[in-house]
Amino acid sequence: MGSRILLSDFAYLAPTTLAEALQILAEKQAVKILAGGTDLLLRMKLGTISHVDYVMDIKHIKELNYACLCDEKQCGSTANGAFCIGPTATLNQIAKNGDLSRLFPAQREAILAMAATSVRNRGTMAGNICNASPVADSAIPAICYGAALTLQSRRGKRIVALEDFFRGPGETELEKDEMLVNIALPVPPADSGAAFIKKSRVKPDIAKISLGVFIERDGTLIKRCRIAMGSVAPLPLYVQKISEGLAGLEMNEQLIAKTAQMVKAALKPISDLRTNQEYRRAISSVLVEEGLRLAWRNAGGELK
Amino acid sequence: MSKHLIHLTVNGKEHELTVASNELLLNVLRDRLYLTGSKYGCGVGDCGACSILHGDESVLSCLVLAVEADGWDITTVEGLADGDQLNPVQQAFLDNSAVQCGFCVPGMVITSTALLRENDDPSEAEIKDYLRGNYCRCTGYVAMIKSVMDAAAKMRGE
Amino acid sequence: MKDFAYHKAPDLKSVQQLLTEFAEHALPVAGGSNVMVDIRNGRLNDRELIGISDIAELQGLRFSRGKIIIGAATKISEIAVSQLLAAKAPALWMAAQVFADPIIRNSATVGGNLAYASPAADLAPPLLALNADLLLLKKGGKRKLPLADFFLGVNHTALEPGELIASVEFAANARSAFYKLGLRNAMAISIATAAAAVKRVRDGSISEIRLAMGSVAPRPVRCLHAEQFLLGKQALHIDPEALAQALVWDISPIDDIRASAVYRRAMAPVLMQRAIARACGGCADEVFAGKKSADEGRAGA
Amino acid sequence: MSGTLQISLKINGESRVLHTAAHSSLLNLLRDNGYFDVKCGCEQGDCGACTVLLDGIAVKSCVILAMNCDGHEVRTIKGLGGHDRLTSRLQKAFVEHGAIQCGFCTPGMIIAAGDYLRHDGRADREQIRRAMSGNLCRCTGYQKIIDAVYEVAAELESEVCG
Amino acid sequence: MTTLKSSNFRLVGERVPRHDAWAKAKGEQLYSADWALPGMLHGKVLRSKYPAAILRAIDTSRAKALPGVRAVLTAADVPHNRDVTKFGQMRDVGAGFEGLYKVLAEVGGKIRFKGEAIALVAADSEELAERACALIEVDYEPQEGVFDPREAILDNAYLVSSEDASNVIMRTRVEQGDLEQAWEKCHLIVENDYYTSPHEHAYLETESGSGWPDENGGITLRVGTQVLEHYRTIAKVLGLPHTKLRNMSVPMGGGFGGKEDITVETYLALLVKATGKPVKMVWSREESIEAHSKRHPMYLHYKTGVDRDGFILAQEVSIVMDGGGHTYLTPWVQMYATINGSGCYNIANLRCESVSAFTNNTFSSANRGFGVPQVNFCYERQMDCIARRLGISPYELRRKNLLRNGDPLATGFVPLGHVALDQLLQQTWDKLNQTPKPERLPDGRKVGRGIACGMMGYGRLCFLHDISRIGIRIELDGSVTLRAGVPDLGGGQSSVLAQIVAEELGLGIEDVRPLIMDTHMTPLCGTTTATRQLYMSGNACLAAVQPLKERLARKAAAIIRDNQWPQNPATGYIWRPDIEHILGHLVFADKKIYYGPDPGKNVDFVAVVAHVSNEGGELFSEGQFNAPFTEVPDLNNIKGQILPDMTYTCHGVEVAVDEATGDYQVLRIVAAIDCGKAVNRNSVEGQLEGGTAYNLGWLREDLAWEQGITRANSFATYLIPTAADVPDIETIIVESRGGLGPYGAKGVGEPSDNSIAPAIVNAIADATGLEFNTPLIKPETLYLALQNERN
Repeated sequence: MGSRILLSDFAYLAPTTLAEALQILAEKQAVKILAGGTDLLLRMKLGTISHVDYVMDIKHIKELNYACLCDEKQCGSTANGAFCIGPTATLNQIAKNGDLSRLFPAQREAILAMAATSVRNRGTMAGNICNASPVADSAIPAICYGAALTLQSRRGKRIVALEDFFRGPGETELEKDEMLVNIALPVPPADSGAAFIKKSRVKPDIAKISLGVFIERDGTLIKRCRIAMGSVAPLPLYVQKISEGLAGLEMNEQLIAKTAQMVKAALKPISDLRTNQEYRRAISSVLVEEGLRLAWRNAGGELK
Repeated sequence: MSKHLIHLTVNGKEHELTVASNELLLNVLRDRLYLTGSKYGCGVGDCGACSILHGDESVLSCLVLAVEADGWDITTVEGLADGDQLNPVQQAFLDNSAVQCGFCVPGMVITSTALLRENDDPSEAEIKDYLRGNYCRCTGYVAMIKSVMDAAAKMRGE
Repeated sequence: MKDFAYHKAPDLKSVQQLLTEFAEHALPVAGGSNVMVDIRNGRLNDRELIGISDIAELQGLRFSRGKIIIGAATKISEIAVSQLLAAKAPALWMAAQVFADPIIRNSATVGGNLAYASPAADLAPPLLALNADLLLLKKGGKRKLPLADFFLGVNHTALEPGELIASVEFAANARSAFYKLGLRNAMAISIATAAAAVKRVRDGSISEIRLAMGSVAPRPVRCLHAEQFLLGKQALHIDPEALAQALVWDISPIDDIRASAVYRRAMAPVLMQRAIARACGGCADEVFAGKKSADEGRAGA
Repeated sequence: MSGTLQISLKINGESRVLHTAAHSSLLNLLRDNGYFDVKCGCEQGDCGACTVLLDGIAVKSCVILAMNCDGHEVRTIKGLGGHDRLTSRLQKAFVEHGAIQCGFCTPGMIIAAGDYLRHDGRADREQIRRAMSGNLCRCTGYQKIIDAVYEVAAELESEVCG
Repeated sequence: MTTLKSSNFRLVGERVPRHDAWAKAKGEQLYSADWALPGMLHGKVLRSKYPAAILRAIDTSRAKALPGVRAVLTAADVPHNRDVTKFGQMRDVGAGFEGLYKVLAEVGGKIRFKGEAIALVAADSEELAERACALIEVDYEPQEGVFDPREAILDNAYLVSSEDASNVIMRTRVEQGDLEQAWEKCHLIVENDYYTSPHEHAYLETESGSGWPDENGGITLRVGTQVLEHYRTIAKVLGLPHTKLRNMSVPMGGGFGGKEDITVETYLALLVKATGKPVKMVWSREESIEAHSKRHPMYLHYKTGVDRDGFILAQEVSIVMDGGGHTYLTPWVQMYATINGSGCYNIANLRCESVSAFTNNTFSSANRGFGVPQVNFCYERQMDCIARRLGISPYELRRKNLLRNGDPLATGFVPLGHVALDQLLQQTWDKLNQTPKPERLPDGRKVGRGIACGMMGYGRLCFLHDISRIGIRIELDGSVTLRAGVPDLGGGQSSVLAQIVAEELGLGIEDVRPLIMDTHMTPLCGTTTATRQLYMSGNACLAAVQPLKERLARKAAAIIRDNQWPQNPATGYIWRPDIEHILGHLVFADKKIYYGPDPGKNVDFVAVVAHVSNEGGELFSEGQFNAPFTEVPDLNNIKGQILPDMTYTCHGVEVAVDEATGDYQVLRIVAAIDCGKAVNRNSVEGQLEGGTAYNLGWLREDLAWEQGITRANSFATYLIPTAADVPDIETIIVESRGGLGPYGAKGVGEPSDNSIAPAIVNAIADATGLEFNTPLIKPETLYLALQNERN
């Protein structure tokens, strides 16, 4: 299997309405959804995707292409609205959006740290998420912001929190006849802040290890904190227990150091061609500390 | 294998082609339209040698199905110059002798042209970041970055 | 822009159907040596080409009860090598021998030569002299038409829209011959051609005669006046002047790139005399070596 | 002459599915698909440089309707050379007798000679001259071409009744 | 093993199969049209409908608008639409020999002949290009035009060219002795007017080729042509340096002089430059016949005076040549016709004046014989008229007057090579009359026999300073790469060079591979015209191979000397001859180098090559040969050496005339030539047989010109001889070793088509008593003449 041509023999379908797409997903077998293709075509070329009979290109469904602040009606998210991202919105389309840059700086940073311009002109966030790589850069900050996914099939819609969406490397909650139709990032409250840090071998490469932190501040107390890490577990990891444990605590260097050690202890990273587990474990605490500090500062907090 | 009739406008010239569903845009440009300016370097979106312009955006033609490109207005490196008149980036590459083996230059010049259409006064860092997806093994990028700076300046009329 | 359509007609039923459907626009193509040239030089355009080269019923050469039936799509090379025709209809056989060249004869067909109706169609004079009839097919019917009534003018025939030449039929006639005058020994559109079928009584005088000529009128013609003149005359001692006078009424030659009308008028009696001599099988030496039909020697062997 | 009609035929032993126009000649179909050994000198059935075998019979491909060849078999000189012993013997004779000068007429000439030898084939110079009279040559004056064909005809005759 | 002498040849003189014969037999040879490049466009030329007109305006807008059309060019788009015609001469010659070359007709200028190029189109398909041409609107203002050169040279004649003040292209004269005084002494004076008809080359391969852009602004063409040096003119027209217009040329499917002028090259280069895409152009047969040169039609007046015994005392010739719409090679052809006007006879008092003029007919230029077959026809017809009037045999009259060794030509120059005319005449006459001439054939046709001699130069006009260069490299496996820019149009030009090198180095012809016809990658051998390649490039081959042969011989001698002499058993002493002695007796044969007197002593060729290479000796050599150089003579009184040497021919013919129809057929042909040395016997015979058939055709081929319109413009109407029209040709090859070429060879290409046409017409006269003064005799012509004679 080389990367020059696509050997697999499949039919190309290009539905123009969501209904049509959902009908295809319901009736046909071995369907792969094509949005940007920068992951799908690559893996089909290298043969890491098994049997594909249909490639369903959803870019012709106009209604799926949006990345904007939207009211409740459109995406049924939490009270004070959310930033909604359609399945065919490209990474650059999202990163260039003013509202997103303003309200979700960590998300923007994560996206711009991905691959390179030409890839981001085609690749989509939805694709990155559905690809369910343990290192999905765009998912890490989204988990921290508490993103919610809308999955839809002919049978109906359901909402799934992003951190619950992943089952394992390449495995997601999606049923055979379902597709991801919306990503909703809840607008963060006023005094909150986030941070995203990525370590990779070379800039365009996939992260060796990445971290996302979101803190909602109440004076000097942590009202709410969500920490997520990439490339440290079989799926993008939401460090739930530790994150929730911080609620209500006084933010200070000791807490930061203690939290970092707790996270480090909790991790069971593996070695792969990018780096080894010792490095990941050692670096994880450094990232957590840095991330917490940065997020706290972004939330307007001070550290003595 | 399903077949599809597609229309491509490449460097201003219309083409009507019947393509197989698994045919890639890069191979159609090279082997069917004989525009061999766009190069195959990796096939997996890393090297940038296959970059083309889809409208004003730089896109990796090795990761696009030909059928997806139906209706596109494509510019390949062959379409950048106007007869003997090179586009500013190409001219700057020559003036700064930024071309050695030249295999990466088509992709580099296409992506740089996209950059300058997006941002007419990029800093050196911005250029480096923008071009980080276009590998070059000969030049070490220095002369290329300078060339993009010069081209940007020239286009701003300085 | 040249726009043509093509329809394959594998059998008679389908060709009749197609011919009726497209009527004047239909153009059956068997060999194609005339049709393809006219397409290339723009004389033919937006026609429905109908491929009839594979219709078995239109091919072949049969001899039954003194009659010879030749399918319209029969290749002229088949005529040229047929021992049967060499004996039973030497006029047609001789014409086939000097028709264009051996390679063209492998694809050109009898029906094609007649249907194109060039004034210089080499197969027409011998078939006229042999008093041939055409069998014309149409959807839901067929009709028999004497060849003499078939040619109406330059490239103009009595074929009605939807009609196809199925075969040509004539009675065997050993006493028939053909003579061609061309600018070279192959691939030469005739300056003039003559064919004769002669029956003589014991004293050598002509009791029955049919004469025809090509390239001397808008269409291949029967020379009725010359026939009248020659009845009762001695076949091998014809007064050329008198024959020339008779022929004046039969032919109306023109000047063209190959020869002048004057020359054609002068050659008419000469060629006719030679055709008659050959038909009588009389003086072999009269048959000029150069113009002797190519395989005549072989036919005899 | 590109076109939209699909035509399938066997060329030099290989089944091909090609596209052509309704009015395209067999010559155009062949040359448009890379069979450059079939030459074009007049495109109206006179020079013979385009002679090929259609179902084993020599024809001038410029006056054959391509679509009439759907389902049939064509052989060009390159498809005969290695494949057909008679053609190889003719090629050898043409080379040895110096019957080839510019060579433009040679492919058609050899196929026409093969057609003659397969059907009539008598070693008779006049007969051979008439058999080759559909293939024009401007360089050789035909002399050595007739010599070459005569030699192979004589060999065949001696083999047959020898 | 008997002693080997280096004098007896192994390949020279044999019937050697040419190196490219197999490729041509197998259909592998790719010609100019057998090439397709990806994304190739198709080029077409829009040609003038009128022979004479003023080009008022051209509107290409509708053509340009047609989808799929990529370029529409007129004269305004051509960087340098005007230049001068050059034919590979190394320096400008002047004196009118370089005429105007106009790429496309210019608005406001005059259209000079029907078919003149007005516009160029490149489109995605041939059909689209054709339709685009039809959409170009041309505003012609038709003019009366002039179609007879004799009218054209009059003062008030219609001016063909908008760039010249008169229709006269050139006047020239050659003169010797005192004519006026000689006429008094003549017993008989015969005067006749002759007309020689235009003659089409009818090569099987029509003009075609392709071109494509190179990376750095260069253009490469792939067009078969007889003159590679045209690249200089084309580069200039496009405003490119000579380095950037390359012709990677290919062998032609026949040329015969018709591919000596520029054909498709300039059009392709312009379309490639305009579109930046590969472009292919193939002319149809009709376009080829209407748009390329013809043999010059000539109106000649001959006045010949003989004494009582049949010796020619005086001959006065005046020629008016129809140059057609453009100059091209007319002045050069005029030189050949004028100096050959009085023929291959020793005539003390002669004058030959000639004038050539523009007309609105298709332009005339080179056609095998280059003006000599025309005058040859006339003077050989004069000889037969005189013989018949004097009542002596045409053989006898010729034998008395033929040029012999030491006799001067009309320009006073004594030919350098051997003159074998009497030998040729004798052998031809004897062979023709081996069997008694029957009065009539069994079928009644009247039989006649005729004979005619011919003389024609080989090698170019000496004032052109002609040269040829060849490059040879010996490969380490003992094979040899021969690089030569020799245009091969089928005469075996490249094959004979390989044969010469193989002969010299003792190899087989298959061991020498000629790489030919690339303007920039092969040394230029000069044009394949004027029957010059064997003479010029053959000698250049010898010049190139000589230093290599010496280097190898010297090394072989050393090896043989040091290793192959026996030791005296008693004394242990080895006698060895000196190197110079051995060198004198070395023979190159069968891939070995032998010591002649004792062939047992030898060394393998490849071994010697290895030694030379090992010591860094040069295995590459480039040789040049120069023809004799003279200066442009005084055109009013041409004197001195004009051509390097002459080749002589003789044809004997037997015809049968069918008096009833006027149709005549050539039954027998005896063709004789002195080729000096037959390097490749098949090739010499091939040229003689081909040339004979070529001008046998001249008698039947009628372009049917009418007011500048060519009515016979296709192979259905312009009838060249088929295999069934040419009888067996009995060839007589005389080898006098008296040529200037390699091994004493002479050139035979163009001389071969002399003397056949007059021989046939002389035979017709013998059969019918009719004296025809033109080669074009159709059955109708003969019939009407017979009728007139009867009444």
